[in-house]
Amino acid sequence: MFDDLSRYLSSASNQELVLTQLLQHIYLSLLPLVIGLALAVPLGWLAHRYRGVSGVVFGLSNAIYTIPSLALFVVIPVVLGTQILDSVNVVVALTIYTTALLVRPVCDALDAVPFHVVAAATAMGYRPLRRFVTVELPLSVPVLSAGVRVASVSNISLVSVGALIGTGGLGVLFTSGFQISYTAPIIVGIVLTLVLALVVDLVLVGLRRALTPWLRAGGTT
Amino acid sequence: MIEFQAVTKRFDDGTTAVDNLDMVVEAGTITVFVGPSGCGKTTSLRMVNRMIEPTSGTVLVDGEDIRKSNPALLRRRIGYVIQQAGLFPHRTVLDNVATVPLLSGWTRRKARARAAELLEIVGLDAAMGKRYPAQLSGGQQQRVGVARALAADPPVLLMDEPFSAVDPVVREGLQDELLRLQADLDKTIVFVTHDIDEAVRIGEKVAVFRKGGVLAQYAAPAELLSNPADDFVSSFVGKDRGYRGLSFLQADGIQLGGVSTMGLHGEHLSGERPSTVGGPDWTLVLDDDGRPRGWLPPGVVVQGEPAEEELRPGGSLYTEGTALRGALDAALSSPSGLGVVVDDDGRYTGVVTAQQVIDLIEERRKDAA
Amino acid sequence: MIEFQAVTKRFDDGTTAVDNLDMVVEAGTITVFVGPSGCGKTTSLRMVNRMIEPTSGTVLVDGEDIRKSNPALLRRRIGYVIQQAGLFPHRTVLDNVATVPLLSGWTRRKARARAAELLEIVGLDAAMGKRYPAQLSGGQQQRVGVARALAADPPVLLMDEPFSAVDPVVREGLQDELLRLQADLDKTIVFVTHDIDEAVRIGEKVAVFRKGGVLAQYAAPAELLSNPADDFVSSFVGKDRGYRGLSFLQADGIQLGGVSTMGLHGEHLSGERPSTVGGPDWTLVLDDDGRPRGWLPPGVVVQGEPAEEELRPGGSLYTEGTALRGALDAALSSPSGLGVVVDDDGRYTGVVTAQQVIDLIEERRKDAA
Amino acid sequence: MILQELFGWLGDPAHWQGPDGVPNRMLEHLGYTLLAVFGAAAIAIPLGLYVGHSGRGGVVLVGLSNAMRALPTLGLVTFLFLLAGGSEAGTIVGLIVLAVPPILAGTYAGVQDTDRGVVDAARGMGMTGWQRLWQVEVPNALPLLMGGLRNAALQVVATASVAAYVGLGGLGRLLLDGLRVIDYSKVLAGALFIALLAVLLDLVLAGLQRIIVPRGLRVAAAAVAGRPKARSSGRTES
Amino acid sequence: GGDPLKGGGGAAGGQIVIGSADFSESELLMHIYAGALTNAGVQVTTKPRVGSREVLVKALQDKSLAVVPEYSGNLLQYFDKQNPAAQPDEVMTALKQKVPSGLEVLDKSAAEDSDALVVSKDLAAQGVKSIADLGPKCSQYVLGAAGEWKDRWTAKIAQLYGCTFKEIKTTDAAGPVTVEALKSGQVQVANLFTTASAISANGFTALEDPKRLYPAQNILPLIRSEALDAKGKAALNKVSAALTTDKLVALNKRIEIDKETVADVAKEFVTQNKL
Ligand SMILES: Nc1ncnc2c1ncn2[C@@H]1O[C@H](COP(=O)(O)OP(=O)(O)OP(=O)(O)O)[C@@H](O)[C@H]1O
Ligand SMILES: Nc1ncnc2c1ncn2[C@@H]1O[C@H](COP(=O)(O)OP(=O)(O)OP(=O)(O)O)[C@@H](O)[C@H]1O
Ligand SMILES: [Mg+2]
Ligand SMILES: [Mg+2]
Repeated sequence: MFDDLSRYLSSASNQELVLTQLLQHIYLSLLPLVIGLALAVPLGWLAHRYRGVSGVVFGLSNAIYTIPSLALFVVIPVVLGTQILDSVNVVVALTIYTTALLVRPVCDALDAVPFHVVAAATAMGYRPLRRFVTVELPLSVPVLSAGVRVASVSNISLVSVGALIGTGGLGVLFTSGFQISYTAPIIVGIVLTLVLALVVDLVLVGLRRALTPWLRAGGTT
Repeated sequence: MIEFQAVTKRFDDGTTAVDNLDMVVEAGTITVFVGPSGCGKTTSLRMVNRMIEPTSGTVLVDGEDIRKSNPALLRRRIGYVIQQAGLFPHRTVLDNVATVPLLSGWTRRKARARAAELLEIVGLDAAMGKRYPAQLSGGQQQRVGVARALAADPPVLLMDEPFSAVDPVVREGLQDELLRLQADLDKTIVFVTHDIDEAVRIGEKVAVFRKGGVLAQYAAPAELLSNPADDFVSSFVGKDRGYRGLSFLQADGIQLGGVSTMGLHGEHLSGERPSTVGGPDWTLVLDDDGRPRGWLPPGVVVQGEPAEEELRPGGSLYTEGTALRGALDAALSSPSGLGVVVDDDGRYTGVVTAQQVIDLIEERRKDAA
Repeated sequence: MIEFQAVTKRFDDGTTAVDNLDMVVEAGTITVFVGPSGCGKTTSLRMVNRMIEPTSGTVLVDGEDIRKSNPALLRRRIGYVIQQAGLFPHRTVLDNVATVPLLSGWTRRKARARAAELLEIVGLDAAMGKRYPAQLSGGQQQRVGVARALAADPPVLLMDEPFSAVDPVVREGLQDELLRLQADLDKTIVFVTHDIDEAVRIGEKVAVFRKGGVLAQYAAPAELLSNPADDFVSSFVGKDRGYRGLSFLQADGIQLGGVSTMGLHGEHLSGERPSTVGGPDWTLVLDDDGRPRGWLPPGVVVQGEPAEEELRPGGSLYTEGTALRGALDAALSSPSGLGVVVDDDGRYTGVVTAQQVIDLIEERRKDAA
Repeated sequence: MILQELFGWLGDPAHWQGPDGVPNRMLEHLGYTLLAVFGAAAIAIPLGLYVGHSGRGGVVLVGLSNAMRALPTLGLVTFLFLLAGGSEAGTIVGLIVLAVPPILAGTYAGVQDTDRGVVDAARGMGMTGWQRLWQVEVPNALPLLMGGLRNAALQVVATASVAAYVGLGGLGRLLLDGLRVIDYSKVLAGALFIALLAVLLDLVLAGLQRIIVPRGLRVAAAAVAGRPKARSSGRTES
Repeated sequence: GGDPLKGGGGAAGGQIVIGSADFSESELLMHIYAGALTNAGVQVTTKPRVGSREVLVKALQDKSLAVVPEYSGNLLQYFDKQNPAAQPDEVMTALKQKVPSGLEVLDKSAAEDSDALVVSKDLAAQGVKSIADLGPKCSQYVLGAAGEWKDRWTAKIAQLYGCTFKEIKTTDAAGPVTVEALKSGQVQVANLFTTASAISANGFTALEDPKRLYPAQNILPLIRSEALDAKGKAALNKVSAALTTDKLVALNKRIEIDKETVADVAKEFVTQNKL
């Protein structure tokens, strides 16, 4: 098996293929994460702020979760009128999943911001938008980052399925290896997916640390 | 000045939190709201900075109907301190304090300079400014909360159970500091607590609320203790109110007695002022600075230094010039029956007996009648 | 009986929580551990039921080294009540209380019957048994916690700040109930609090700990207040300790005085016992049951019923047979200087003056010397 | 228009019979799902309970189960297919790997989140480790545990389509075969039935949750529902 | 690579995208086409494993792709289901007429890779050598084939050979699932490609097809007309001229059995044949 692997990896054209698909994979998994987060924040805020809305938002996000990813990948070009091979399809589909996955953590994270801190901000004369951006959002980072980490990992693993509809990404290694009963590319694909997830996770942890200097300072006295 | 005119607050679920409140909070005073849990103290307070809008009635701040002002701007003119301090955990102490000035459009440098100044005013080291709130003790956090509320120099300060989360010793320190601050800065302070001791200690006037948001009594603390408006108030101010009331009687006319004293090293110091009680004489032992260390019972004669075991610990000390309460407690707690009186530096100046305190009280009572 | 023999607990991080504790808790008493936060009260308590194992030293319960008994079995013989009550949210109140009997192998029916009985003992309605903990108020939850700890009728009860989460009024009620229970059931109770008032109120003996887990003083409450072992204890028991100490002085020899009284409808009731103070006479107004309603100042003459405005509210009432503290406060808080004395039913029986209390105290002090 | 085609497809009786028919595919799909979820539960619940109860290895476990989430199901399934020479077992293992992390996280969090005071009280009353686990920690962990189980079931239902890629049945057949010939009505029908299955399964599990979660916990949850809401990990009450 | 967001159809002058179906032979052909076009000075990018024919044609039409390798018979079937043409030239003529406007087929190569029904050694030993032998016994056997086989061929095989399978099991498009199924006996007949290495590697027998169930399957490029200029078309025609069935089988073996990299095998072929 290791012979297979080293032979597979020593071929220059394989290296190029793997690299291309890796880049495509990164693009397909991270762009939705960013857009999804941007969408989930206002939605999560709505759910946090208005209890009535939260039922609807959570119900919807659960419902989205029941749609199989493969189906979503296929149906989206029909709905959007995009080209069938357009990677936008995967981006849109994963954005939808990411948003659905993040709405609840955003809401929970905002709920976890101590009520009295928000009250204190209001009492000091903050207007709602500024209060949200400079007080509530920064304070929600610790809880929120946990949700984002789960979303990034699940995106990275989901993108592989896109290979079944020809959008590229590391999943191509699975289908092409599978077709010729060749495990080497499959192993390479799995390992790279794991490594990618790990690296992204480390980056996110680093980001959280950078955004929450006060947590590290906590409890020194 | 803050004025409540027929203010009522009914919440959506039907709870009446404040019922037809009419009340004037004088400018430049500390006014305390007390009452059992859920009696509408917080609600009343929050109607002043429009965190809660009254169902009916009007609130005036400095004669102006607050409904006419923009809530955010109004709030920047009114400092607000809450129980948990409500500090921003994600900002340094200095930036916490600088918040309102920055909101009001000050430059960052000016706001920070002001914040540093305020930290000093509330008795915090400048070095603390760089810390995060989680790195401070509870009492320090409360100070930061007060500093933050004072930052934009608001004429009005609302404080909602600001000291209830800290332990009794620290709490008393914070109360003292608030009184000192108030003497310096002359703000209009509304202070909420459910601790009657705290209320009578710091309030120039105290408003007692009862369940349902009804104002039961609004009076000066001494009046409240000596003359509770009804059974609710009298039960609320507690069964020790006679004793507590002594906090408001000054000990002006009291004649200090003397007692024989000796130094820690056995040297006879004085016995010139006659003991005011009869019976065998106790000897008060003082340290080299003249601070009381304990009593030697009558009949015990020591050569040289008195040993720790021979000394009977003293009672509480009464600081000259303070209220009668301390004098009575000093007498009652002293093994000799003689309350030890000290000056501001804690040096022995004389003794006082319970009898003297009672006589003085009786005299005052007669004068009043 | 619980015995600590040279018990030390050092945690893995190096904190010494309890330092060489030697102490005997008498069987059938309430012993209270007090001290500032972090002084090792909880640690000491939990070493009794082996929730924490000492680093060195021995703990004996009823003369037996607890290391020799199986922890689970030991714990079933020792009731344990913690601050948050720690009720099982997923079980009904009845099943919560029945837990230990069930663990000990009782039948379900018998355990439930016992639980129902206990709910009654701690003053809860039988109907509450079917509720879940979340459906009870804080005070009710505390009662359930106590009932649960009592369920297997353990000779020893450990209570760790059991009442600190409830408000002062409810808390006092719970304390009274605990005292009543103890009188009925005669358990050995170790009670942790950081409230000195609570400690002296319910403790037969009080152990004061200082930081670092050192026992500073272990004495009866009266002794603690009158004779604190050192500066730490004296500052911890507070500056009102002279007055508080009066809680432990009985008013046996006191001679009640009389005062002229009148009924609510203007009828003259009595004046036979001479007033014990000189000066113009106050009149005490009683209701139809003989309970005091207020004072009429000297010189005020009313025809028929006295109007509410004419009545001056009375001070606190002193119940005959209780400690001197109440008598002094009654006198100090009364507008007439005459403390109103009532019987157990709240009916007027006489008056007492501050002078009398002081005299009695002085007498006792001399007797003691 | 696309809806019309969909209804046309659904209306064709040929699509409802035989091994290719919807009922059979649905049963197959359900079969894979149940196998995978039960398999994962058999691994994850005991493990989560042990780690949560003993407090040992929590960090390692959480890290590991997060890493497991990153394993691409398609890669795993194809790899295992080649390794196992075309048996169904590989696919089921792939799906089990998918289902373990949410169940593990839910179970662990459930035990961990049990009020420390409650566990302490249980210990103080003289409960042994097992008694504490079964009488206190498990009942209190149930809401989060069931949340994790429901999450896992949802994911497996949605992902079991991958089985079709390695030649197995299930509703994924409709998706993949429809996709090969760009028959959108077939793909949509597949998606629809998978979603339907997911919803039904979730309803059943929600019902189960209502039955087995002690009433006192629901009462307690309702009591705090006013302000801070249920915790983040997993879904609790629907 | 290339910018994944950019539509890959490529107007003349820009980059064009060559796609392939989701099996390795198609991918190989894609790389060969790409190599030849690059050598002819056309800028190309490749998009392997796009999907089935249905997807490829759609992608050509919506300009995601410009060139794909195709098989003449199946392509004709796709555009005209009932077309009876079966012989290579017949198919070619019909195809040229039936290709929708905008698309275009270039010259066919001699290389053929037809679908074939394949049986295991056992069945072949029982004397089953052609579909005609199988015909009457079809109802005893299970066929393994891709999902779309049923729709395309059920009627025709029944009509030509009187063959109705007991069951048609969906496996995959002549990939490992189908091979495994035949190997393990889950199916007794499988639809594979004539050039597949798995046939000889496993000792399977490809059944003869005397009545031409499957039409001729010459390899040819299907392109979007405007995407290639004359030079480009000529380059592709050169590829078709160079390819033979034997060469293709050999190339496939290198990929499927020896696990050589598709792109490398293609590159070598392009170089060797000076394309
Ligand atoms: N948003 C609200 N909706 C409904 N009822 C409320 C709301 N806020 C407060 N209340 C009710 O109004 C009453 C007064 O509440 P408030 O907070 O003013 O009491 P408080 O005197 O400050 O009590 P505490 O000492 O416990 O802080 C209470 O019965 C409370 O339950
Ligand atoms: N598990 C532990 N590991 C390390 N240190 C501990 C542990 N438990 C308690 N301590 C430390 O031991 C000391 C005594 O703790 P303990 O809980 O007994 O205090 P306490 O008197 O009950 O305080 P409180 O009034 O706050 O409940 C404290 O300094 C505490 O921080
Ligand atoms: Mg309040
Ligand atoms: Mg403790």
